[in-house]
Amino acid sequence: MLNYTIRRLLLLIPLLFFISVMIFGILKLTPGDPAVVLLGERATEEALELTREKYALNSPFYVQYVKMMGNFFTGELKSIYYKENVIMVVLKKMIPTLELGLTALMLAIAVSIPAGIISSVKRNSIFDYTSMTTALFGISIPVFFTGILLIYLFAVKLKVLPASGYGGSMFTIEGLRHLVMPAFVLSFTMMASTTRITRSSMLDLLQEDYIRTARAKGVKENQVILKHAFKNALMPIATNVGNQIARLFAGAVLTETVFAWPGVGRLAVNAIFRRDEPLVFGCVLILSVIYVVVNLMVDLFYGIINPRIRYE
Amino acid sequence: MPLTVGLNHKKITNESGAPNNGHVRPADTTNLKNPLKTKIYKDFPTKCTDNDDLLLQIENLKTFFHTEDGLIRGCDGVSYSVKKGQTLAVVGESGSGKSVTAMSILKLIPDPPGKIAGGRILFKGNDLLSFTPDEMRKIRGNEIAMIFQEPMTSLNPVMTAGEQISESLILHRGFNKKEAMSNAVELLSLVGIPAPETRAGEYPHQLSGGMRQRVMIAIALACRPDLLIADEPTSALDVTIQAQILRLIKKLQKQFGMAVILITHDMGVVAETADMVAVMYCGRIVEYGTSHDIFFSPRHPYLKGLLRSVLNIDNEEDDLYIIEGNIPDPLNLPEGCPFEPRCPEKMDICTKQRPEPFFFGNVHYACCWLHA
Amino acid sequence: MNSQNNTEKVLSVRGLKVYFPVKKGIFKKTVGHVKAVDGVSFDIYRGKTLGLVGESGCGKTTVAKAIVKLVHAHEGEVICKGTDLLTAKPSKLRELRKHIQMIFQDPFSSLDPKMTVGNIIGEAVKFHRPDEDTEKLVLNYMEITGLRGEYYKRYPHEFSGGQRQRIGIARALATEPSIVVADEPVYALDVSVQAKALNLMKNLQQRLDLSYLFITHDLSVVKHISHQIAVMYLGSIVEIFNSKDLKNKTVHPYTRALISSIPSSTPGQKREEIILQGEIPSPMNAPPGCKFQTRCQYKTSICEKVKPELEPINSSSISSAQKSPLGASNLPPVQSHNSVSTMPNRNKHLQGNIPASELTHLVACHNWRSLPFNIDNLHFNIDKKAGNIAP
Amino acid sequence: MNNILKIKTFYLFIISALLLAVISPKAEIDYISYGIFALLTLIILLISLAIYRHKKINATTIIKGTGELVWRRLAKNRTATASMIILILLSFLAILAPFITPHDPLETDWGALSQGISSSHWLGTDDMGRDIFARNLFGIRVAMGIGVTAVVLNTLIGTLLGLLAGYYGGKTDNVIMRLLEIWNAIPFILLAIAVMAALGTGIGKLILIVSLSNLMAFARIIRGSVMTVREFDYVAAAKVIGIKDFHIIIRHIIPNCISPILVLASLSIGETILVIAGLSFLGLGIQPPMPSLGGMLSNGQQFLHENLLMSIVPGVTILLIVLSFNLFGDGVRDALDSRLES
Amino acid sequence: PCAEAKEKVLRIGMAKEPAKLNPVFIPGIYGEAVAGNIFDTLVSYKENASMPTPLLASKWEISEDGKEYTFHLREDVKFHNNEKLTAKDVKFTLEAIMDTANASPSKEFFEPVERIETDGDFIIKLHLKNPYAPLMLALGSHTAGIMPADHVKQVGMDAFDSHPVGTGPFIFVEWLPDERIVLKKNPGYFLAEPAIDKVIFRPIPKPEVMAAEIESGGIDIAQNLLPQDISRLEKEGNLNVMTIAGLGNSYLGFSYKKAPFSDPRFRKAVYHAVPFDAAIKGIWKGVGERSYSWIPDGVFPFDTEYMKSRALPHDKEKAEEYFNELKKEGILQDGFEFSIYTSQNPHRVKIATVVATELRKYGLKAKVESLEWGTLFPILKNDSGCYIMGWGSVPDPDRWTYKIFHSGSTMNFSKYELPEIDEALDLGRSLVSSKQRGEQYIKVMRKALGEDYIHIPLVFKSVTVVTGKNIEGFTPSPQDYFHLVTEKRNVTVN
Ligand SMILES: Nc1ncnc2c1ncn2[C@@H]1O[C@H](COP(=O)(O)OP(=O)(O)OP(=O)(O)O)[C@@H](O)[C@H]1O
Ligand SMILES: Nc1ncnc2c1ncn2[C@@H]1O[C@H](COP(=O)(O)OP(=O)(O)OP(=O)(O)O)[C@@H](O)[C@H]1O
Ligand SMILES: [Mg+2]
Ligand SMILES: [Mg+2]
Repeated sequence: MLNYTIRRLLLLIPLLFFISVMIFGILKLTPGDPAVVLLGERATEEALELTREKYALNSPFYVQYVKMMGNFFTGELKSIYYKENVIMVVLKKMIPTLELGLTALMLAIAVSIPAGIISSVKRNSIFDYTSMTTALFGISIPVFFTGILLIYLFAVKLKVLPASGYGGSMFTIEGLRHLVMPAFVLSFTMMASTTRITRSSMLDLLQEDYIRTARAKGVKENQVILKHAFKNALMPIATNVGNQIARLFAGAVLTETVFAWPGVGRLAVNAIFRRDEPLVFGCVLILSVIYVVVNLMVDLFYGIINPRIRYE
Repeated sequence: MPLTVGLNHKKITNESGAPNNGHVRPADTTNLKNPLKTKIYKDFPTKCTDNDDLLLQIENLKTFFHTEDGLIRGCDGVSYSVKKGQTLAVVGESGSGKSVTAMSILKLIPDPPGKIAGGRILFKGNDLLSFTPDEMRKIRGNEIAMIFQEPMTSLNPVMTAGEQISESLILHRGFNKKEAMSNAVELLSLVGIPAPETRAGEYPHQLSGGMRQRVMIAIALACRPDLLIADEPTSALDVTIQAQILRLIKKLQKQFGMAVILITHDMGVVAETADMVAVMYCGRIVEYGTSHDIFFSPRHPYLKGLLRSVLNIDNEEDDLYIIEGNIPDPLNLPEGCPFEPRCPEKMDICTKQRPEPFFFGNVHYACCWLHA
Repeated sequence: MNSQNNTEKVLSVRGLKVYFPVKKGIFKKTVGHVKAVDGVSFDIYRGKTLGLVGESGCGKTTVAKAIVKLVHAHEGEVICKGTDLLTAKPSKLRELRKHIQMIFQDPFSSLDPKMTVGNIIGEAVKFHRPDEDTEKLVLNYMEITGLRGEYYKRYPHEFSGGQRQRIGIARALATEPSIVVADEPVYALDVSVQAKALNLMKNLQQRLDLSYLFITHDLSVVKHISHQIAVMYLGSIVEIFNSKDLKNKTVHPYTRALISSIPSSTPGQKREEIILQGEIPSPMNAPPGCKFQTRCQYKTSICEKVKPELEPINSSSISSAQKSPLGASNLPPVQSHNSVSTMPNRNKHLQGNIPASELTHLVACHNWRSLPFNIDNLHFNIDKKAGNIAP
Repeated sequence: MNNILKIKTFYLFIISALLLAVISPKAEIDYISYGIFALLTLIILLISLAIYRHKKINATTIIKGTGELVWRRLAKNRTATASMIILILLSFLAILAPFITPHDPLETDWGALSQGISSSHWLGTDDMGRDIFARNLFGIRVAMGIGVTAVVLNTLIGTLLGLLAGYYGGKTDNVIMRLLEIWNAIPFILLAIAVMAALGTGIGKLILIVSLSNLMAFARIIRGSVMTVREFDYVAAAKVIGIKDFHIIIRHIIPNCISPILVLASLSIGETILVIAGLSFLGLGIQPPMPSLGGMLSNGQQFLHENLLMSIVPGVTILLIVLSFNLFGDGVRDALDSRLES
Repeated sequence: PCAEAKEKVLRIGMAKEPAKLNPVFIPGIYGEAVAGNIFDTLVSYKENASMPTPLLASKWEISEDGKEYTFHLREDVKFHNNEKLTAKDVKFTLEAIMDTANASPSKEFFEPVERIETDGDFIIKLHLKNPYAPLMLALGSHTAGIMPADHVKQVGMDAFDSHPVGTGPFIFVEWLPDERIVLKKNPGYFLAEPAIDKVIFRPIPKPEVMAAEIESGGIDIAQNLLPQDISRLEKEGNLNVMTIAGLGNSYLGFSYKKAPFSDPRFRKAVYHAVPFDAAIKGIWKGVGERSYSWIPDGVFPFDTEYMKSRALPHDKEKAEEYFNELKKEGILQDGFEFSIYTSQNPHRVKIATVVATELRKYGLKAKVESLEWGTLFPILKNDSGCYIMGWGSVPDPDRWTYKIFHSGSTMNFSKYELPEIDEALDLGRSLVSSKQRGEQYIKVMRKALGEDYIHIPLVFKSVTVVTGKNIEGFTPSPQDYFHLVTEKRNVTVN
């Protein structure tokens, strides 16, 4: 397990190198001039040239890359737009993103795993049909459509919730009020896929021979399900949830757009549109690193629940 | 030394009427003067069984599977009985319903598609089919235990061997975790696993096939059941390991006085271990008798063929005997005798009517019109 | 039918070694090898069957796979038609492939479920005999293996295990091989179906003059089909003997234990019981010296140090063996008479000078002479006729 | 009866071919109609094949190919059948759009802005006086066309990578999977935006980027099943016969990995359509004046008060398409489920 | 909490987040709108968009030749950091704008300034190279907000951008990008103590979301709303809806150099082909006025009538005729494919869509590419052929025309190049008399739009602001600014 962990960690280094090269490559392929964006519509050619000089936009690509990487690691890579250290910019935006994402995730897990388990146990019952239909809708309905409908209903018609925006920390009333709709919309999709995964893996596992063994031992039915089957089902569920967590850091661009939520997703999108090259680079790199690291953690978590890996 | 564990259990449950874990055995409350019993004996084939020794009696058991393609009669009117401490071997080709019958006893048939469609399973005189799930649960692993065919997949991969053994002890004996675990270790050494303390902490994938099967046996024996159902416990194992496991079961059976239902398709194993033998074909018992009857005076053409086609090292024949044809499709069984299409001695009646048991002596019977 | 006295070797295996690297650690370095096959030598004669028995994991399948080049052999030679398969050029190899075919253990996974029976059998025909009428040939092979012609367009899942195994056999035969390697072909079958398959294989052997390498762990099966039996333990052959000698004349303690563990066929029959304790050790860290020592009740100090080599058991060898008990060369060199060219002797222990006719019974055990059960079994009057056939 | 069915499907086939010939010059985006047409034809062919097979089975009852088995299961699954019918219907609606509605989806009518349901505009008009129903039909055409094309591409690329990685293993496997991991690590939406920003918008680019989105999932699953299939004895048997790797892959590996590929492909069509709609919603997908459901929805969001139809119609349509594809995918999965096989 | 409850907070929704708050760097109106409340300028156009009124400068003199401006500063003004405002701050600020190193977007407005000198602490003199009429406008725009010289030198220009310090009615508190900018009141403001305690600017890019926010009370002032939302809010009557004429023009531009756009017949054909009147009415609804010239009605020179007469009516036959002619001459191919480039402004995308749709009827395959500014700008600069853009904010004709039509300007996306036009534009800048200047602009407009049809002017968007009923004293500004405290008003929240 230790070896495994170390090996995976070592593998991160080349992985990150290639990721950074790729991001940089895409960045440089992108037409558009950061200087123009920076200076706006009234900028003179002279001023543009100066700005390009200032941000080294005219030097050869590899020089730019090395410089960018160097700056990134020394914490000197500054966003053109925010004029602040890229890492700090991203971290600040991470707070609303995490508030939204984690709330949604908690909600999703709290609902979907029990629902999935019950559906699998009470297969073909009313409950099963209802939850599976809901889940099917969950994966089929575009988040922006749900978002629009909710805004229409709760903000426009009923006027009980704010239409959009970030209301401050989620531990304040206002913050919470702002969080409700986007968190629900986001969690709906997560819920749907987790419920489906839970149900299908539980259904698979309930067919296993060792479940029959447990029953033959006289283990109580709920113990059979929770202790014997669910413990094994944790692995596919962990993959699914892990993937969602990893994606969650990248923000839910669509949800954030619909609800004007100031998260990492919109930060990255705006950075791309604004041609804020350092920020795009730093932001995407950080997000990719987080993605890779979270995936690694999921794999390690696998190791904890799956003795086969633990004792490798 | 390890034996004391098992013996203690027996004492707790059998002698002090109300066991300390508070659960009352159905057998204790309902005695053998069950009104149903006389009726059973009337048409049950094993006419002259000594009643008091009777542990399990299956009568006309029917288990059907309602599949997409149609109805499969997994076991179709099976009757047999097991006496205390006896070994009943159930033999037959693959798909003949051996496992289905065994699983029906514990009511472990997957539903859907399976359903027990009729018959009676009397265990110590009580019909298991009338038991509630909760009552059934108390029987399972406690009074009737089962060992499954596949040692590779029958153990939970995320629980240690020790945990899996101690689970039933905690359930049925009310042990706490520590007691259960130390008992589990003793059970492991009882089934002949070296270094049981370390093995108890290991996960199934760390154990070899033989060891897993031993762990399965340990699980089954944990509560010292009265009846052990072993469903092809050795067919996935090597010859040498096979012999070890069979010997172990025999040894433990003697020690604990268990009855064993041994399901197998290996006539050699039957010859070595069985007191009684039931030969199944297409969900039915075609011949039933003592081991001696079966081997030395087989009556049913299927059994005769089977015995002739068995390979063994004493057999010097060049060409092996072959039962022609294949087993029929379980979806559309022939109307009459299911063996009729392959039978070398078939008669007109065989196609039309299902044969009834014909007795040769007290217990030995065969379902074949030849002996009508 | 060929003559009874045919001693033509169709396949010679010499010093075959297959090691699988074991990788561990952060950089997945090779820390050791699973010595799945560790120096195996035998011959297969035309029209005869060599049975290979042994416990699970002893390397039987690996031997088979190495012979047909499904796994890479570390060392050794596999000579067929005068060419070493292991070093043959790809073009030559393709030519040779049709002489050695394989039948697999699992009748369910060995047939492509997406292909019809006709295609499965026809694939080989098309590949090796592209000019001939595929359908006709396929139907011919189906008939030989007892499959009805109307099965031609059916899919494997419509068949029972026994029928599937016939399809597998038909496929193997379709290249007109001289050697068929059968890896536990009847393992997954029911008793009565097993008998059918075995009869079929025997029948085919006689009709087509095939040679089999028949792998199994069931001694009663192997006894029935083989002319000669090789017992394998942990990657090495511990004993090779004539199948008629199985019951009474085997010498190695492991062979004896295997035989005694077979359940008797009738109730109440007493049999000698030598139940082996423990399980086969991992091939990764097999003990030095005799590999069987961990389970052998007759172990002596020499067993821990020196690896026993196969040595013949017969009157002539007894005397020579007594003179120089160990290290004697055991297997004869490959004869050059049947188009097998003399090959470079890469492995020392392969050198030797025992004529083929004397090859009857070989054992790899230091103490076989002193084992208790050998006292009455050891009759050195080898049946000349059988000895000549070499099974 | 069977004869009639057979003839019917045959004519259905001919008619749709004719229809295509008639429509294609009219259709603005030819390859989309071709894409849809291909899909439709494929479905119809499948149906006719199934009927044909079914007929044969009725005759002999024994011959059962796996394909037929799957089809039978699929046909038995009522929700899957319903979704299939809906999809076929939608495809027909999309293909026949110019005949179904007299309105040009692009035609603006400044005299009839943002109207409700009426006899001339079945679902009303949008803020520029364009007929919502017509736009919706053309939107379906675009969504399904692009979705299916992208998934087909995605499947092809993913399958190829997965095949190579799974069959050859070792270094090949390592390189491919590492590269995919890198590709996968970059959040897709950002990647899409960056690439679209880099290459400009357009249907071709949209298809390209979307078809590269799900590579990891495909490659991983296919690699897994190839690795399983690779170990089966029938592959060994083919090797023993001497058949070359390429032919083994073509003849044995691919046909036996087709189920997970099909399942994944049919399940990911819905997802892909959602992604495309999402990109259009962000203004990055299909460019106006070409109607797109995501774009309509994003536009409709501005008119929630005035004309709810403008968001409800495209929203519900997306939902319907994706839902049908998902149901169909579920059906395919159940039908191909190996646990139920044989 | 009790004190907080009484705190008067004004929440303003902005369509876009300001890019910069350092006046020297501010590139557009959103920055100006916020900076206008933090900084003060020498003169003010806050209340009267065409005439400067005193602000930091209590009075000023302009020399006869129009080359020397003298400003007398108020002496009671303090920066938010308690430094006193002096002439050196003004000098520093203006020089910072003119410094090439700062690359200020407003630099060109100060191009004619030769040097700046201080005369004591409170007098500042600007010397020009040549007379330059729009100078007062340049000084009055928020990009010329006066910064504290010492402070800026200390923290640096860039850091000042994220923590601006000015003299204005509100003190900068915090800026959470994409979330909000918070200002608190400057109790010692020299005009009056602001009636509001706190101002929060929230960027809300989606207009429909903005409408929902103002409706649900999430913000107090909303701008840039969609026409349909405006009319609805107006109808519902819970909010104040205020509309004034705006100064921003949208136009459809063609390339002067690239065929077929360079052919006047093509441009005329497009003019005839598209029903601009109906479409503009349908798209902008109430919030815009059809434009015929670049110079709006309220700004001199007043030539709308003539320009209107030169507009071409929707006439399919004429369009057909022109297109056929072009096709015959081989200038235009049937099925010619091209893109109409435009920004992501929803109105512009729609009108572009209409143009594309209509042109399809004549066998031209036009598609709309709406791009982000960063991508769009390089394309437009490279002569895109056909585009829809907009421009303008300050009420002086020079602002619209010079950048758009002068051959040396980067914003001349049409690559329009005529010596007479360049000459007239240069003249228009340096003349002092409005009448004389006006003549030059009339000339330019008539030639470029009335004869060459190099652009088709589309619409002057009006400015509509919706406020809560509890907001008192607020009126919209034509430039979309938020003027909260001036000598005439002090916006408050009840
Ligand atoms: N879950 C199930 N669904 C449908 N049919 C079933 C199911 N389980 C068993 N059957 C059918 O019941 C019949 C008897 O099966 P059973 O498993 O008892 O055979 P068996 O004698 O134990 O064979 P084996 O030697 O292969 O274990 C078979 O025809 C089988 O197809
Ligand atoms: N590809 C491989 N990589 C590593 N080890 C292997 C591989 N194939 C086989 N082995 C090891 O080689 C040894 C011999 O395996 P092999 O399959 O030849 O045994 P076998 O005698 O055929 O056993 P069985 O009776 O179970 O089929 C085993 O210990 C196995 O674990
Ligand atoms: Mg069974
Ligand atoms: Mg093997």
